[in-house]
Amino acid sequence: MALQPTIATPNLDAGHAIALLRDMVRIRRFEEKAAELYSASKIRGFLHLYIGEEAVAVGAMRALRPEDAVVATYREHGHALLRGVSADSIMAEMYGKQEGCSRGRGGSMHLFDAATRFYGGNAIVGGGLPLAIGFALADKLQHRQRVTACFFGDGAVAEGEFHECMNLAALWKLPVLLCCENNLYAMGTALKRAQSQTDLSLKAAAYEIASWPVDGMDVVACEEAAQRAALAVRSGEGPCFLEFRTYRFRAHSMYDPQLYRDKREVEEWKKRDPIATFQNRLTTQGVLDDANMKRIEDEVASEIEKAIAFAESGTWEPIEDLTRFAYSGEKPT
Amino acid sequence: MALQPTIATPNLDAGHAIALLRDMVRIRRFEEKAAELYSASKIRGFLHLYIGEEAVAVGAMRALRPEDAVVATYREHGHALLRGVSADSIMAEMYGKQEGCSRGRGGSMHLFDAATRFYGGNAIVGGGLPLAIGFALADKLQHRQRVTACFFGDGAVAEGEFHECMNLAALWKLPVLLCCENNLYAMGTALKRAQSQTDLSLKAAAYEIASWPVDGMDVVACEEAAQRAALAVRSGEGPCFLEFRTYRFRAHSMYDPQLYRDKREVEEWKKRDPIATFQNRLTTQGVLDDANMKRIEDEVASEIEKAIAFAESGTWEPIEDLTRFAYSGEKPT
Amino acid sequence: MSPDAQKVKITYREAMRQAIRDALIRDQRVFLMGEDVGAYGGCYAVSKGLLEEFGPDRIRDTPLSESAFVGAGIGAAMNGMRPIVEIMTVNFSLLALDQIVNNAATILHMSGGQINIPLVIRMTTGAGRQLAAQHSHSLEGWYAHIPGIKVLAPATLEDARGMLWTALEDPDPVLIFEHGTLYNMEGEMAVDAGAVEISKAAVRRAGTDVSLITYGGTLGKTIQAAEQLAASGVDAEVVDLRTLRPLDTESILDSVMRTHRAVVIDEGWRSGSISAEISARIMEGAFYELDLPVERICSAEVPMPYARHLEEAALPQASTIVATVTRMMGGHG
Amino acid sequence: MSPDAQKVKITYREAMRQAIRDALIRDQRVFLMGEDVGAYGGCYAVSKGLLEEFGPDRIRDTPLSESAFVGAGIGAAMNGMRPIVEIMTVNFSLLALDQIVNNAATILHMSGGQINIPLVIRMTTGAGRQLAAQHSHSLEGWYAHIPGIKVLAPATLEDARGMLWTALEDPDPVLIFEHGTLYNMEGEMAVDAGAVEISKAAVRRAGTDVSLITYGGTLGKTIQAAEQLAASGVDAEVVDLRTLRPLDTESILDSVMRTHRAVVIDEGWRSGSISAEISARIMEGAFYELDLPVERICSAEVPMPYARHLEEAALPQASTIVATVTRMMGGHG
Ligand SMILES: Cc1ncc(C[n+]2csc(CCOP(=O)(O)OP(=O)(O)O)c2C)c(N)n1
Ligand SMILES: Cc1ncc(C[n+]2csc(CCOP(=O)(O)OP(=O)(O)O)c2C)c(N)n1
Ligand SMILES: [Mg+2]
Ligand SMILES: [Mg+2]
Repeated sequence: MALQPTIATPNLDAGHAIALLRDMVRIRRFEEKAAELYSASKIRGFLHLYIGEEAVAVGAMRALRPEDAVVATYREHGHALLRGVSADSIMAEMYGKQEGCSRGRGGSMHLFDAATRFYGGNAIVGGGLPLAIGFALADKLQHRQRVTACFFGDGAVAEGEFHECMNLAALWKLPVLLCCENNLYAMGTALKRAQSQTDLSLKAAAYEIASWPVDGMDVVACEEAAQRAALAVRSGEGPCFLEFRTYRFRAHSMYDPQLYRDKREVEEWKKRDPIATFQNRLTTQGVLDDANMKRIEDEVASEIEKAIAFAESGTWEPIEDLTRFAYSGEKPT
Repeated sequence: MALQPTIATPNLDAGHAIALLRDMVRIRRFEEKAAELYSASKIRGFLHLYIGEEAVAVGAMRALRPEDAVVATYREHGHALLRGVSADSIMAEMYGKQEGCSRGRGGSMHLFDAATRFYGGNAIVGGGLPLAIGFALADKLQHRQRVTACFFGDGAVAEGEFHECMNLAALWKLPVLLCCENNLYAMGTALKRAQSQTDLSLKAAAYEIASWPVDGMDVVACEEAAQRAALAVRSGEGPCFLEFRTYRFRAHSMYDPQLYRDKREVEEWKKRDPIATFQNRLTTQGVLDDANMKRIEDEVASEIEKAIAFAESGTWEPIEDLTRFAYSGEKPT
Repeated sequence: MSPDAQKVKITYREAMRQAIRDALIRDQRVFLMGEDVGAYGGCYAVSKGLLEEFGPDRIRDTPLSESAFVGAGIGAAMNGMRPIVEIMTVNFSLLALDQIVNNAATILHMSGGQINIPLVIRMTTGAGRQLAAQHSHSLEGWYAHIPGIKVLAPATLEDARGMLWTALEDPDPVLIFEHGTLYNMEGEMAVDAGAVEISKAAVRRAGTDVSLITYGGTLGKTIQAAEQLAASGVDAEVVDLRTLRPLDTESILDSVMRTHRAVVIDEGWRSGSISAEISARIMEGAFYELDLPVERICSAEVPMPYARHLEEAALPQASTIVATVTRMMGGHG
Repeated sequence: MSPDAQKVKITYREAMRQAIRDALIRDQRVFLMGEDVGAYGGCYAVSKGLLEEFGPDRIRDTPLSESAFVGAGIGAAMNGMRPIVEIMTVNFSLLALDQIVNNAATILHMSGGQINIPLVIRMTTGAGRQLAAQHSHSLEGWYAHIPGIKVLAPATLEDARGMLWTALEDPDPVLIFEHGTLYNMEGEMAVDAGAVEISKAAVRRAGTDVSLITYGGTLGKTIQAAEQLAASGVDAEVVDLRTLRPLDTESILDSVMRTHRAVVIDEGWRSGSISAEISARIMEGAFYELDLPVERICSAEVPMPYARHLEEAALPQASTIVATVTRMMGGHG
């Protein structure tokens, strides 16, 4: 696909392609392990897996720079990993250990890491959008050429906050990259049963926001769209809205019997698995061979093993520190 | 103007035209008097005048039947009067007397009258929209051919509730007539400083709601649009959205020094005064003469005088009944 | 319930489900509305199977639009229906608080007693499942501050089964808070269990030495503590408030008059909690009967942490109750 | 303030305006954002003239989108700014409560102490101007239930002038509640009045017979009552809480230890009010020092009525305070 030279495009040479694949595999394996650890009661609370949607985060995060900011949802393990939050500290967080990125106070739904400018982990649907608006407003007021990327689901689009934030972003021409992860369901509610207008990029366009749909099962398409959009946002053109059309292969969370959708629908979408399809493509193109793939899997596996060991050997925060962090002033005992 | 026979159109014979004019005059004079009474401290709290916007309510209310329901804002004297709430009980309400339509508990912003199905008087911007959705949902569930008319300002369009309600109305095909009174300002905030998309009927269209702009200074246009829309809503086609383009001649409320707009802008709009222009038109057409007009003014004046006398002679609710109506169970002492 | 009524083994979840089903059968004006109440079967599986039985009109899935669908419940109630609105958890109810406080709680009063809101809103509350700071708070005591609404906290199978009925017959808005840890609670209930009154607290265990006053999710822990105390010779009375607004002051004072000592156990944060109100009422109504000051056992004043040990430390526990009472009894037992 | 500092005649409104202006000059990270703060001059004229002086970036008018702009304030604070967000009245703040409770109050904790929210939110509160049930409530005591935020209630010119400074230096979110009847209060203030500490209550009138504990809009009435009581020989101490969260328990108890009698005066509804918390804390900390039970004088538990006589009856009044204290003193004086 020919790309304009002014755009920092995905360089689809072998190295880059394999890096994209590797990123997706990393998220997939990390979450598969998390699911196991959930069954083993090592991880508790709500656990929302991103399996099936990896291409979106992998593509989108490539467009961001270290000085940018990220606001995500409760389905954010992948985003955190790719942003540079270590697997160790994410795993430890899910174990509830004080070595976790949120000191065990947040759990799976509330990963935070100031060092990589990863600002949650927000579990109120739509609740991250106003924060992202504020981040972008601050950058604009300070004349910083930064992008704030905000991830949210198709479900969030029904919330009033979505509308208020689209309007503010457009009205104030804020440097915010709005990444809608449309996986067609909000828990058990299919998009068509939740929205009178199911074309979500049209919805954003009604706010005079540049917006377009993206094949969220194709990591290259995701990266390309994100790069273009981030470039526009960074250069001061105001917000961009990307509707990533994707699908969640697993249950909404670990408690969901999935009564609301047909197994065949899931199987159809699995044929478009972003990892398997991209892996095939690269294999066909001769860019990837079994040895490469094995190395990726091995590296990823050992990163995850290490993360588990780290989490296992982590420590519990002293109970005396319980009320610490309700306020800044409350110092540990 | 040729109108399709299937539509219950404004019958622009002399009688009908004069009735429309009379309705507008009634609101205008009532509110002029209310403003005086405010200055005389007979009326207190917030008082929001509709002066300049009368054509909207007059046109819209004509499309409603007794079994329909109305939900309005704090700028609702006109709507209440036309709906059939007596001038007496509205005036008494603004005096805070127990003979008021809300027993003096609501004041200008909270006129209620169950008998005429007038359900407020809502002073939270946008706060009436969800109620109207609920009214329409109830009618739909009960298979009643009723319309719920909801009035709200351009300011309400920025609120999240607006978006949530547009979506619900369209998704569930609810029999609700959405009447946006776009007077170009929300207090001191001009529409163009509040909305990235200032064409509000386009905004509604993005929810797949039938919507169109209406000249809110022309009472005939207002009635015609409302009749068409109400017919569609009543016949089960789902919601309609009317953007009445109008202008408020007076301050937002009695406290507003109007620093935010140019006096010349107000003067320009006053040239389109819905009463003066319609009156001229009817005079030119030979439908109205001075005697007619005087009779209207006299009748209206005596209705208002009577209302004031009623309010003046009204009584104060006993203080012992203060907590009455917090709950239904609390009986008067 | 007659003492020899036939009993059946049942969970709290199932008792609640039966209550809803029963209401739907009994009264055609009743419908259930909320996120994922239908196709998903209810986020806590309370409404499983009801969509199949009653269809999508009466088991109405909503988009993620808390403010709009709660407001729609209010409007539908004003227009003749008896809606049961479900909000997934109390945390999300904050998005609908404007509708609850500014409309549901005020309209009867603002309309001078004309317009009732016979609405029931159900929601899950409370911690104990490691869901962290956006899914775990106990705000039912906070809601109890608002005049115009009633607040119920069913803590037993009978109340889960019976409160909804009475709430639906109430002409005013009633909020029902279901503690998330109770759904799996199993026990015996009379097969013919039906409506229960909702204006009285209940003594769940009679005792003479100290009054343990509690409700909802902490009733079980309190009874457990009372049993432990009994083993060491302290005879504690356990009062289940059942209704947090209006509070049954008489029953509270009756108990304290007999025991002369009181501890309030409440999962809300301590400052400004319902337990403060109870302490204040005992101060006002039984000061001279007190052998020593009323104590409170509440949640630590911190957003709920994810890690299990911290969450446990943050919550009232049976051991804390035992220790507190033991100290109050002067080491007795 | 040194005793011989030069004084100037000033209103509360102007003191607040100076405080904001001062903050804008002192710190480039500060900006003011809210509905009609700019072109309109502030709905209570607090920010009049500031738009002209500081421009629209720093005096930022927002659309009617409480949730989004409060959330944007949170995000901007997380991203290096020191926003002052104005909400017109506490009643409308309910639309933003999700952002305040689920984000502003939790993020420091959920992130394990990494991310501060140095945000100030100002809003008008209280009744007394016949604005009825959607514009008159006093919810500051209710807000004081939430850990993670601080709650201030400036009742004097010095506090209006000085609290904002200290609040802006606080690393955590601070809510400032300005009682609507105070804006026109006029008095003398030191010309060099500046920052004041915000962690201590203040004794506004020393006395020995009874502690009258209050804050905000009822301070004036309480001082008035104390003066009337003095005339009849009762020497009342008036404690101004100033900060409702965290409460300065020590100062409260100190006063009660000296007077052995206490009355809390609070414009909030009685049940679940901050006055209940104060009563409970006195119970817990000074039970054996009390000569008789603590009493509370609060607003009647009813949505605020419009009619003046009913509104007056609903609110705490100096006469009620005098009568209560006189009764408590056993008819003394
Ligand atoms: C305000 C709010 N309402 C309800 C919930 C419960 N809930 C959690 S996730 C979810 C579905 C969200 O769907 P979507 O935005 O599409 O994101 P996805 O889970 O599909 O990634 C719901 C209803 C919540 N967390 N917040
Ligand atoms: C939720 C809410 N925010 C703010 C206000 C204060 N306020 C009252 S009227 C108004 C302007 C509303 O403008 P619009 O909707 O255009 O109606 P108009 O007054 O022009 O008829 C504002 C900001 C309010 N009442 N409710
Ligand atoms: Mg989704
Ligand atoms: Mg307007």
